[in-house]
This record gives sequence, C-alpha cells and structure tokens, in this order.
Amino acid sequence: MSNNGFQPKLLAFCCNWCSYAGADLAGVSRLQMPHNLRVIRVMCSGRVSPEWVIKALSSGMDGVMVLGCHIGDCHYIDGNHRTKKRFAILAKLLGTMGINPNRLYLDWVSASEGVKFQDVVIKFVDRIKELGPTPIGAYQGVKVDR
Amino acid sequence: MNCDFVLTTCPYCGCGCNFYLQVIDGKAVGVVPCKTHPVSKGTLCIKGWNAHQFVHDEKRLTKPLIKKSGRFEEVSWDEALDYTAKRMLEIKEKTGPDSFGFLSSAKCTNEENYLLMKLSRGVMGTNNVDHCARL
Amino acid sequence: MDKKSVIVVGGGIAGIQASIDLGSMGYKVYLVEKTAAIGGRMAQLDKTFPTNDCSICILAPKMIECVRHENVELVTYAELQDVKPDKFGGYKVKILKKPRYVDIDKCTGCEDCIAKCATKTANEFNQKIDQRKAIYIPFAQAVPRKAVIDAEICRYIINGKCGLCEKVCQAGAIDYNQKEEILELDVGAIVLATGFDLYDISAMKEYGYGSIKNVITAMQFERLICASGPTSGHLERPSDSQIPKRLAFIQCVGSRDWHNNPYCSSVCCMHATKEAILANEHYPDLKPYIFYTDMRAVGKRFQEYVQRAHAQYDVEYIRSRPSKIMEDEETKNPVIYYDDTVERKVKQMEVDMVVLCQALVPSASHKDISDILGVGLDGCGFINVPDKLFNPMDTDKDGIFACGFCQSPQDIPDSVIQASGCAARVAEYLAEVK
Amino acid sequence: MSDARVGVFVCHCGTNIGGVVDVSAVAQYAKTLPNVVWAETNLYTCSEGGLASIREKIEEHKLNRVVVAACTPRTHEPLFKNTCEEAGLNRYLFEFVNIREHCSWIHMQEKEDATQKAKDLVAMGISKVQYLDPQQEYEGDVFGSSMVVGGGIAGMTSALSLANQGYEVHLVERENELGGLLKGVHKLFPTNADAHKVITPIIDKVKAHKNIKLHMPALINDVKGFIGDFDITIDENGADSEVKVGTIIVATGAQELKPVGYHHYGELENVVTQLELEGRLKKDEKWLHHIKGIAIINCVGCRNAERSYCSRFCCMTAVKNAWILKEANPKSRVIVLHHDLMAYGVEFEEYYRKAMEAGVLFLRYDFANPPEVIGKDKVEHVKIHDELTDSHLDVACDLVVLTTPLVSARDNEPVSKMLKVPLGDGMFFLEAHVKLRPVEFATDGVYIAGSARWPVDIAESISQGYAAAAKAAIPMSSGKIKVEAITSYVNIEQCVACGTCMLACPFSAITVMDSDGRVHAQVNEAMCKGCGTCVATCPSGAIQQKGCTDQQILSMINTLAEVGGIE
Amino acid sequence: MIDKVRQLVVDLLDSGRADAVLALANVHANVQPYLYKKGDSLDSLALWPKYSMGPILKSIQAAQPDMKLAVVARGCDDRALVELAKRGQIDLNNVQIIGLACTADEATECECANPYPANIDVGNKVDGVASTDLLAELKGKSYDDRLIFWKQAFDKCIKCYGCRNACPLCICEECILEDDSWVKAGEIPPPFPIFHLIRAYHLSDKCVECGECQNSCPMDIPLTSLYALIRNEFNELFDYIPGAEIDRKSPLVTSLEEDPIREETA
Repeated sequence: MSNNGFQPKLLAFCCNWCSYAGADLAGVSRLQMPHNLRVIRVMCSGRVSPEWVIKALSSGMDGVMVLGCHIGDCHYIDGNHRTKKRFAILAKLLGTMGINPNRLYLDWVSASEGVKFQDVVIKFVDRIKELGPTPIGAYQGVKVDR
Repeated sequence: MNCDFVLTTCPYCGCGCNFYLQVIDGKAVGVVPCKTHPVSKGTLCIKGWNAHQFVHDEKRLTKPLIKKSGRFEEVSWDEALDYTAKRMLEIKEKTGPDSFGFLSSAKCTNEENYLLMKLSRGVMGTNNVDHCARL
Repeated sequence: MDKKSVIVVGGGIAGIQASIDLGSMGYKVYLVEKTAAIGGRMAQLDKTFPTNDCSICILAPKMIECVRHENVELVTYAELQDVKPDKFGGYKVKILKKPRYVDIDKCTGCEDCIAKCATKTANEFNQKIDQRKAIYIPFAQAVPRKAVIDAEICRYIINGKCGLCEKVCQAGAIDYNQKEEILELDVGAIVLATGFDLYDISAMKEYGYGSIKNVITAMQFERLICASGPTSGHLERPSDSQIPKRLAFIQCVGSRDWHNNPYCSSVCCMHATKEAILANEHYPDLKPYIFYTDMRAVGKRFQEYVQRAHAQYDVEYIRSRPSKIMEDEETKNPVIYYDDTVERKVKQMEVDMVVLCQALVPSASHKDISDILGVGLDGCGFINVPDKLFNPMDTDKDGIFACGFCQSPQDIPDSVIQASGCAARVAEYLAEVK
Repeated sequence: MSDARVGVFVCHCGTNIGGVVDVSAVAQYAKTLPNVVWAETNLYTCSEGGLASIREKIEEHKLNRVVVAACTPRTHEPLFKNTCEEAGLNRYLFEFVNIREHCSWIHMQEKEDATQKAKDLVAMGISKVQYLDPQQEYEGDVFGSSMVVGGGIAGMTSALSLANQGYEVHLVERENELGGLLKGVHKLFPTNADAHKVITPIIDKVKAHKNIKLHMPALINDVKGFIGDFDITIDENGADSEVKVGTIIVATGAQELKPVGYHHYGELENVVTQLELEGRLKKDEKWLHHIKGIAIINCVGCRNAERSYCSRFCCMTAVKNAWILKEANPKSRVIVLHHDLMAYGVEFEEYYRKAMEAGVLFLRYDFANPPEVIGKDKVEHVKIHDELTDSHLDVACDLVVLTTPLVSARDNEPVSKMLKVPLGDGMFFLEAHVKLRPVEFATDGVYIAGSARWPVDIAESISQGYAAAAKAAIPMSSGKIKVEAITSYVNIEQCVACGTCMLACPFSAITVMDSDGRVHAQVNEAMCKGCGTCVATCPSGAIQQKGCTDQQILSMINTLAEVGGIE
Repeated sequence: MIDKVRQLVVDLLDSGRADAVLALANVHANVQPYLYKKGDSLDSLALWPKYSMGPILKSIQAAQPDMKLAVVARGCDDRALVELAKRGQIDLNNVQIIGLACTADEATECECANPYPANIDVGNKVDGVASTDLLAELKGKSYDDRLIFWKQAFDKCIKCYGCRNACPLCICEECILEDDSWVKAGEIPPPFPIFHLIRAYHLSDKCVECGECQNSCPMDIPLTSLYALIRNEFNELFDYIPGAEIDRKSPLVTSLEEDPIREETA
C-alpha cells in the first residue's frame, strides 16, 4: 500500500570512500530507483552527528538514512564503529520520544555494491511510504538567514 | 578563598523568586535556586538563571553621567540631580506637564514605583506613567 | 643529451597518460601530436566499456591535466622529421611543426572564422558523415581549443583568393604566411604512443560498405550516437535519417582474416556490445544483433557487461560469420546472408542498419617512424617489441619505448597501464644512463 | 554570509544529464537563490571550453563562490578546484553537486522528478557554499622508500623498477621462495620459453639488488600512518620488525581454482588442472609417450552462476599445453573443448593457428550440455556434444586436463583490512577507477599490480608492475605531498577540555593541552586524516571539520526542509 | 543520622585532612549549600532538601585547585563527581567524599533507582524505585501515543534552560540549544522534538539520575521519567551506568572491540 501517493522526503548521509562510491556505481550501472532521496556527502559515517539527524527529522523529513563502510573496511580504521553505537542509542531515543525508529536507517554499502545501494534505497522508500508522513507535522525548520 | 551563598530575591519581576548568589572571593559567579522558598521552590525563569551576570558587567552604569559636547562625563550626584530638576521645570514651563512620560521598572521595589508615580502626578502634574512589567 | 627530458610521440590517451606520469616524476616532456589537437581515438568515442562512462568525461580531465602540467609542453600539428642517437644514449631530434596559419597564442577558439569560411570538405573526425570548413577546430572539446587552416583546400593558400577568416578574426590570429618550423630537441628517451588507424574495408565488397548506404562502420556509429556528434546523438540511418528498429553488428570485419589482417583487434567484441547497449538505451524498442565468432570479453567485469547487454538491453548474440550483405532496392534495408552455426542452416535476415566492426590497424605513420627512429615493426606493422613477455614496453632500440595500441591491440585501460609502465621504464633507463 | 557572490555551472554532460534533467530550468532556478550572481549551463563543463567559461565568469562577475552541478566529485572535483585556483579563487570555496550518478542516471524515466531533485541538490549546494571558508593545504614529507607486498612476477617487476630508479624497496614474500604462480609453470606462451630459465635470472636480480631489502618468508601484521609516512610491522620468522616507507604496492597475486565438484576432479585419477599438468611436465615429458587420448576442458568453474567472470588467459594456457602434448606425442589425439577461445591480439591468434596446424582439435561445447568425463577409478572416455556439428562423440581418453580460472588469494581479506583498501567482485582488490586510475587505490599512496587486481597474464602483470612503480615514484620523486585541508580545528574559547574528541579519534591525532593558561583540545594537523569522527562526538561543536562544519550541513538540511519540493 | 555526619565533618576539619567541607546548612529557615571551614559551628548542618553538589564543587575547585575539599555526597552527587572527573572537569584526588545513603522516602520522592553512593559512610542502603506507574504507562504506549504525550508535556516548556543549568553534566561553554541555526530563536515553546531530543542524546551516556532537571523545571515536565527510560535503554545496549566506574570510558567514544553493542552479542 503506497499510502495514497504519499511521496516521502528523505535525506541520506553517505561516506565518501564506500557508500558514496557505491551510489556512484549504481548510477554508472543505470540502476533505477525512487527519486525521494537527497544525498549529502561526508568524509566518514563517523562524521554524521546524530544531532543532524534529529534536526532533519524535526524539520519535516520523513526519514533519514546513514550509509557507511562495512565494519572493518572503514577508510579511517574504525570511524564507523562510533556511527553504529551512536545510532543504536539514537534509535532507542526516537522510540522513547514517539518517533518510529524505522524512520532512521543505518547500513553499510561498499564501493562495489551498486546493486545493494539500489536495493537499500528502494526498501527504505517503501518502508517510509508504509509508515506515512512524519508525525512531527508540517515544516518547522529554520528560515535560512538571507 | 571563601565561598558564600547569599539568599536574595530575583530583581527582574514581581514574582519574587528566591535564589542564592554564589559569591567566591567577593565575585558573584552563579545562581543556585533556593529549594525551600515557598514561591519558586527551586525553579527560576530564564532571567532568574542569568540574574547575576549584570552585576560585574563592565558595561554597567555605576556613576551619574552628563553628556557635554557629545561625550558623557562623570559628574557628582548633586550636579546631576540639580541639572535634571532645573531642566524638568524649564520643560514643564515651556511645553506643559503632559509633554512628560514616566516609565517605572519591574526591577524597582513597590515603594520606588509608588514614589515615581507621585513624582509624575504630584510634582509634574501628568498622568503619563506606566510600568514595563505590567503582567 | 638532456637526461631530464623525454619526447612522447602521439597525443592519444596513452601518450597523454605517459606525459602526465613523466611530468609528475619531474621530467620535461614534449608531447608531439600529428593532428591539431590531442585526444586521439578516444575523443571520437561516445561512451567507453565496461562502465559506460562518457568517453570525454574520462578524457577531458586527463587532457587538461596534461596541457596544464608545468613539465609538459604540447607540440601539436607536428611530426618527427629526423632522429639521431647521441653517444650518451639519448637522441637529437628534429620536429617539423607544420604551419597552422593561425597564431595559437592569439586564437581564443571563438569560431567566428569557422562560421564565415565558405570552403568545405568531408569531416574525417566524424568519419565523413558531415563536413567541416577549411579553417576548423578538430572537435568541440579539443585541447588546445585553437583553429587550424587545412592548406590543401584553403582557397587563399592555394591561389590567394578569399581571406574571409582574416577579416572576421577580432583576435588577429590568422597568419597566411606562417611557415614550417623545425624544433630541435636533445632528449634522454622517446615514448611511442601512435595508436591505430581504421582498416580501409572499402575493398571488401562482400559487405557492401560504400555501396549500401545503411552499412556503416563502428566509428561512424560512435559519431552518430554521440551527443556532440554530427546528429547530436540521434541514430539516423544514412538513407532516410530514420531511427533503425533492427540493428546488426558484424564482428571481425578484416580481422582474423587471411586476406586482410590475421590478428584479432581485441576490442571490437566489447565496443560492439557497448554500442548495442547504447542503441537500445536510446531507443528501447530497437533490437540489436551481434554476429560474432568468439565473444572475447576477457577484462574486469566484461563478462557481466555482456550478460547485462543480453538480459537488460535485449541484445541477441548470433554465432556466425555473415558471408555477404545485399540491399533491398525499395526499403534500402540491408539483407544479411549468414550460416547459423548453431542451427547449421544458411539464413538471411533483413535489418534496418548494419554496423561493421572493422579491423584496427597500426597507424600509417609507422613506416616513417620506423625509418626515422630505426625501430623495427612486426609482421603486421605494429611497433616491434622483441621480448613481449618480460619487457612488454621495450622496442628494439635502447631508450625508445612503446605503449598502447601502436605496439599490440589493446583496450583503453591496458593502454593507460602500459603508458604508466613506459614512464617507469623511462625513469629506469635515464637513471642508468650516466 | 551576505557578501557571498555565487556562480553556478550546471552541466549537460552531453545527454547524460541533459537527456533527463531540464538543465536550463535548473540554471534558471539557481538564479533565484540567495547570493547567486551568475548561473549558466554547459554541454561539457569539464571540457576546455567549460573550464574557460568558469575562469571568465569568476573574473567577470567577481565570484567568490563556485558551484558546479555535474557528475561525481570523486573523479572531477580536483579538475574544477584547480580551475578555480587558476582564476585566483581559493580552491576550497567550491561545492560539487552530483546530478548525474545520483540523479539523471538513476531516474531516467522520471524526468520532472529528476529535474526537481536536481534543483533541490543545487539549492543545498548553494546554501552550503556560502558558509565555506578559504583554506591552505598542509604539505607533508614523503619517505623515499616503498614496500612491495608479494614476490610474484608483478611484485618483482615493481621492486626492480623502483630499485633501478634509486628508491629503497622492502619486498615482503609470504612463501619461502620468490616467483609466485610462475614457480609451477612449465613453458610460457606465446614463445614456449622455459619458465624456469626466464624466471630465475629475475629472481637472482631481485636478490642481488642493493636497493631491495627482501623479507622472506614474512607477513605484514599491522599498517599505520598514511601516504609518505607508513609504519609497517612485519612478522619475519617469528620476530616483529618495524619498517617506515612512503608508498605501498600490493601484488599478492592469485591462486588457481581447484575445481572440486567438476568432472570428477579429485575422484578420478588422471583428471588434473593445468597447473598440475605443468608440474608433471616440469619433472619430465617422457610419461607423455604412452598417453593416447587427451581432452582439455576449458571454462571449468567459471563463466557460470557461481563465478561469472572470464579469467582471461587460461585459454592460451590450454592452447599451449595442448600444443606441447601434441608435439611430445604426435600420434596422440589432443582435443581442446572450449566455449569462446580467447586468443586476442596478434601473437595469441597466431599461436592458436599454429596449434591447430600442429593437429590439435578444437571443439566448441555449449554451456548447456558440457562434456562428461567417464571412468571407474581412472578416466576412460569423455562424452562430447560438438555444438557446430550437433553430433555426440565418445572419445577414449587417458588424460583429462581441466582449465580453471584464477581466484583471489586467501589472504586478500586480511591485507585489505590492514591497508583499509576495498575488495570488489570475486574478492579481488578494487582499484580507484578502471580507466582513470587503474593501478591505484582510492587511498593515497597505496597501489595495486598483477592478478591481485584481476586475472592477467605475465606480460600484463609486468606492465602493471611497471605502472604501479611509476605511480609510486611520483610522490617519492618530489618528496612532498599536499594534504587536503579537511582536517579538524578547535575553537579554543568554546572547548571545556572534556577530552571526548581525544578518545574518539581513530588516529589519536588530538591531545588536551594547556596553552596560554587555558586547557583545551589541540589537533595535530599532520596526523589528522579528516574523518570528522571527533566533531560528531563534541556536544558543543567546539571542534569543527574544515569543509564540513555543522553550520554548513545544517544550512543544507534547512534548505532541503524549506525548498525540498517532493510532491 | 545527622549527628554522624556532623561528627565526620568535624573530624575532617579539625584533623586538617580537609580545608573545607561542602554540605548543606539551615540559615534563616531556608536550606542552602554551605562551605564549612575549621571552627564553624555544625549546628545548622542540614541534609534535605538535597542540592546538586557537582557543579558547586567544580566552581570551588576551579577557584582554588589545591584546596583539600570534602563533600557530603548522596548517590547522585557521587556519580556526578565521577562523570565530571572522567571529563577533566574536577580532580578527585583533592576531594574526599562523605557517602550519604538516601532514606526510602527520599528515594521515592526522587523516583531514584540507585539511592546510595559507591561507599556509604552514613545511613544504610535502601532499595531504589524500580519503576513508576508513569514509566509503566509510557512503556506500554504506541509510538504515536508516546509522541502525543511528550508533545503535550513539552508544549508547556518556557525554554528557561533550567534543566540544562541545573544538570551537573551539562558542561558546555556555549550550548547549541541557544544557537539559532540549531534551534530557532524566539519561539516558545521551543521546536519539538529537536530541543529536548538533542539534550536527551547528549545526556544519554552521562545522566546520573539526580533528578535536578525535573526539580528545577517550573512547568513540572516529567523529565526524570524520560531520563529513566533513556538510562535503561543505554544500559541495555552497552551495559554501562554513568558514574559507576571512573576508569570506564563512554561506549560512544570507544571502538566496538572495547564496547560491543550488547543486543547483538546477546
């Protein structure tokens, strides 16, 4: 059920060395996927501040995805170890506060896993479609100072 | 080194919340809400929490000043009060009592607010008096 | 001999990569290119296998890194004239700089002259599909992006008439009496990267190339499908500019063939698959066929590429070597006669257009190169590499190395690898020479 | 950032972007965004014309920020940053927006949504670029020494080349002799030279070379540091030793697949792999004389569901050994059962033809019904379906040789984890880019050569060995390396010296110290690799990462939340 | 119980083992923090209501680092001091702790699960409050109901920053909740849930269950329950209780080898 044409607004953080490269490979292989995702590139998934994700979810995003290198493959030794732990507790906090933790998705995509990237995006969009629009209500974000 | 906790009332508004100014070697360094105070019971508003900051702020006015040729100069209280009184009477003569307006402050005590009201109505003869914290 | 300077002959992807690597290692590099701009064959391609990256997107950064490199000097529209070894193991070289009749310092590449010029000729870059003027820039993303006058057809140079381009050029870059120049260099080593030519298949009557309009070569296909090509990417067949519904590729045209070239050109199976994918990607209801002998997809991710062509892009592989192509008079459709080796029957198939994957042969300049440099050529005319196995970049002359297609048929990744390999061989050679 | 003057360059990339995204609409939209003083489109922004246009517009409109919306920053960002620098603009006042791999190429059927997504991405890029600050790059030193991992033909070539160029080389070999796969090879195609005769002089040259320090048998245990300054711990006969090098070349090679489960391999005697055959031929060729029927089956264990790739040169190995077997015993019947016969190039095609002339039979089988090896405990005959004549043959055989592919070496996994370099398909190493950087990893200073990257024959391994040597020589020749300015920095007034960032840093590049009376965290710019993990642990944002500050990312999030037009 | 405390304080001061003792005093019918020096009378010593001793001790130590300090610390203060020491905010070598266990009523009032310090000098250990009916109710709610509950609770927030100011573990120089790019200025109540979720995340590996946030909230928002839920989720994930062990680093900064995520290994 696609929740009567609801098109989720999704944000993703991808690490430069693995998941961003995997996304590139998906592009080079012309793997088609839903258009709901906007990707922000960071050097390591360890750079993704949980506060960003809280900010995004509070600003009306229906879901946020964080994709890093597989554990053990991190270009920066074990930056992604911290990522995994931070988002484990953040997911719990979201649940406690009443935001379905499934609106936050953490996964590992290597530079050669173009197909996995496509698969992850499709599944995430479907999952958010099922969850429906964010309960946090209309956009309450911050006007960008002109 | 001595560290004291001085019970006082928050100056900002009429609620009268009580807190302890933490004073280390004569300098107010922080605020600890008084938990046993019947009104505030250990809570404060944002102004209360920052009530101590203006005490040592270098931009705080501590002496009367009169602007002479564009610059503020320190003067004695007598000179300042005489000058103010003289000018107020001159203006009252020239443009009448209602050309004045008096605005009191929540930081003043009730008594001070009463005196300002009397100055405005009794001495200057105008009803233009108000108060910033009309809650 | 200046131990720190090197000549690279040929401005294709191999020559460019060798120049960048040598320049980055601190050597002074003179990149000598016969035509008016570097880029070579790769510049004519639309996409490259197996990633389908657009060719210019891979080539442009390398061209710009090369022309911008402080240790690399571009010598375009020039050829080797004379090479003498000196007693230290280096070479004294004379380079003939053909006159461009355009001052490249002044020319801004604004193309006003080209718009004005009235003399036209067939455009070799676009495989003669369209025309170019007497004054031209080889291709849109050419490096250097400077005009050049084709002395053979320019009316002013031949008999002093016209002169339109000089009148319209605000930069005052046109110089009709520019003369040939000789550039004398004293270098430590030479790298050959002269690439390949397209085998002239007009003699092969059986496939009707030249007589049947809708039979074209693979390079012509590349130019047709390329966005910056003459038809800006529309695959219009020559006879009626229609988009073909059935498109046939025929492999080994002039390759693995005693009467023409005995060797396998190594890259045609893959570029045919790529072109079939591009055709179907642009026009989803276009049905591509590939007539092959052996589908030689040997490189990294090549097999997956072929499988994807079959699975996602509806490419049908027919193991057969067509004997001849006839033309249907009214429809102008080529009709292919072939023996289907799996079903062992002689069949015929009418298609809308045929692409011939012609053999790729050593550059015509190899004869002169061999005479001037004294390097040997192998039986098929490639630069001879005596010890193919253990010194794959060394020619039979000390201090002269060869990389890319000019020494053996290979694809772009292998040419880039051999180019970097040459840089290492040059560094070793110059380190030894005292 | 009210004094920002932003220039936006949206690329068609031929039809790659323009074919799906309405590029001019994106440029028009960009003009309406804050502080955008110029927006244009180009057919190929990365071409000479595109770059010239960027330089002109920077001067003409006094741009102090540039946004390029085109392909992927991973391949083209250096090119555009250099162009900004040439026009006098600091190269870090630039933002790259990917509207090809992340937009047009993956939404080819949804043109409006792709255009809207491109607009959102460009809007996010424009909001971030205004908070970027100019940066200066830190210059680090590069040790003039290199480590080559693996003493096969590729590794030895790299080692010799670098040594000949005057660099010190540490060659680490796991086994106790050099040569790798070639040790087991009998003769070499296409020259039929004796492998041993050709390999031994190279091994001797390696052992004799004054610039090459051989560690054999030895394994690398740990790798620390970065380009120009790697500290590598080697475990050499039990003792750990530290080696400091500037660059690393991975040449760990590959291994022949033992095709268990195919054609009774391992069950029937006389069913051998090519390498096993070569081992026997190396000992002596006399035993061949009484072999009458030989069947060589190609593509065993590859080009199938389990392993889809073609291992490139095993066809030529099959042709070589078939020819040797035929010449050793002309009366015997030698059949090569192949699918596609990969004899590419000049020499291989000629070699293939000579083998045919020598009487070797080549039969093409279809993967649908492969040949069947039959026998009780020894091979007796082989059932063949010849695709071309659609006939079934039953051929007596007393030797079956299985041609199998190369598969990745078993210790690729640990080496990849230690060096932090990725593995791709088939657990072979994944190079940075198949055409732009074929022998380099994405990680600076680490290079790759030979069958560790993908199955290649000897000549190609050697070419890659030389290429990797050339790439490694580049940083070592200048002795300097520019380190990208993406490191972290501490805002001293805000830092309360809680040390959380120090604990989180994977490279221990942060220390808490007392400077001019205030205790705060301090980042060692040489050691910081710019991962940003510390920034995400600091609750107050006292530590930030150049080019990825909270303010910059928040502006992107806020812009997307505000303008993001997904309907 | 109070006499025992008096005795301990006097011993410390008279013996010179402590230059000053931080405790509470009853002055003018109000209870306040008080720094007892040698020779001060202990008659006015008080124990309840409790004040958060961590931040006060930190400010005193900052003014005179080499002073030998002692403090009457309940369980929450004790844990707060450990977490502050872990983050370089105080130096425990100069601090002696008089461990005071809370009584059952005190524990109930704070809804505290661990109402006792690491080593108890005065009072005896009582069982903490395992759960409250609010906690039970919250755990039972669906996500949407929880969201509605917290939205209504936090709609009362007047952004007085009391919870942050009173919290012993909120040690930032400048708080990002006052930064306009994070939380839009001039909006009451502050945007939900970013304000409270960021603070919840920041305290997820620090909260020592002292209840001062709820005590200083003028709008009576049930923060203690929120942080109780957070604390036990953090404990479930990482088997980590803030303030328990001085040498154990927060799991959010260590690698997976040092501190794996329990749910996966369990």
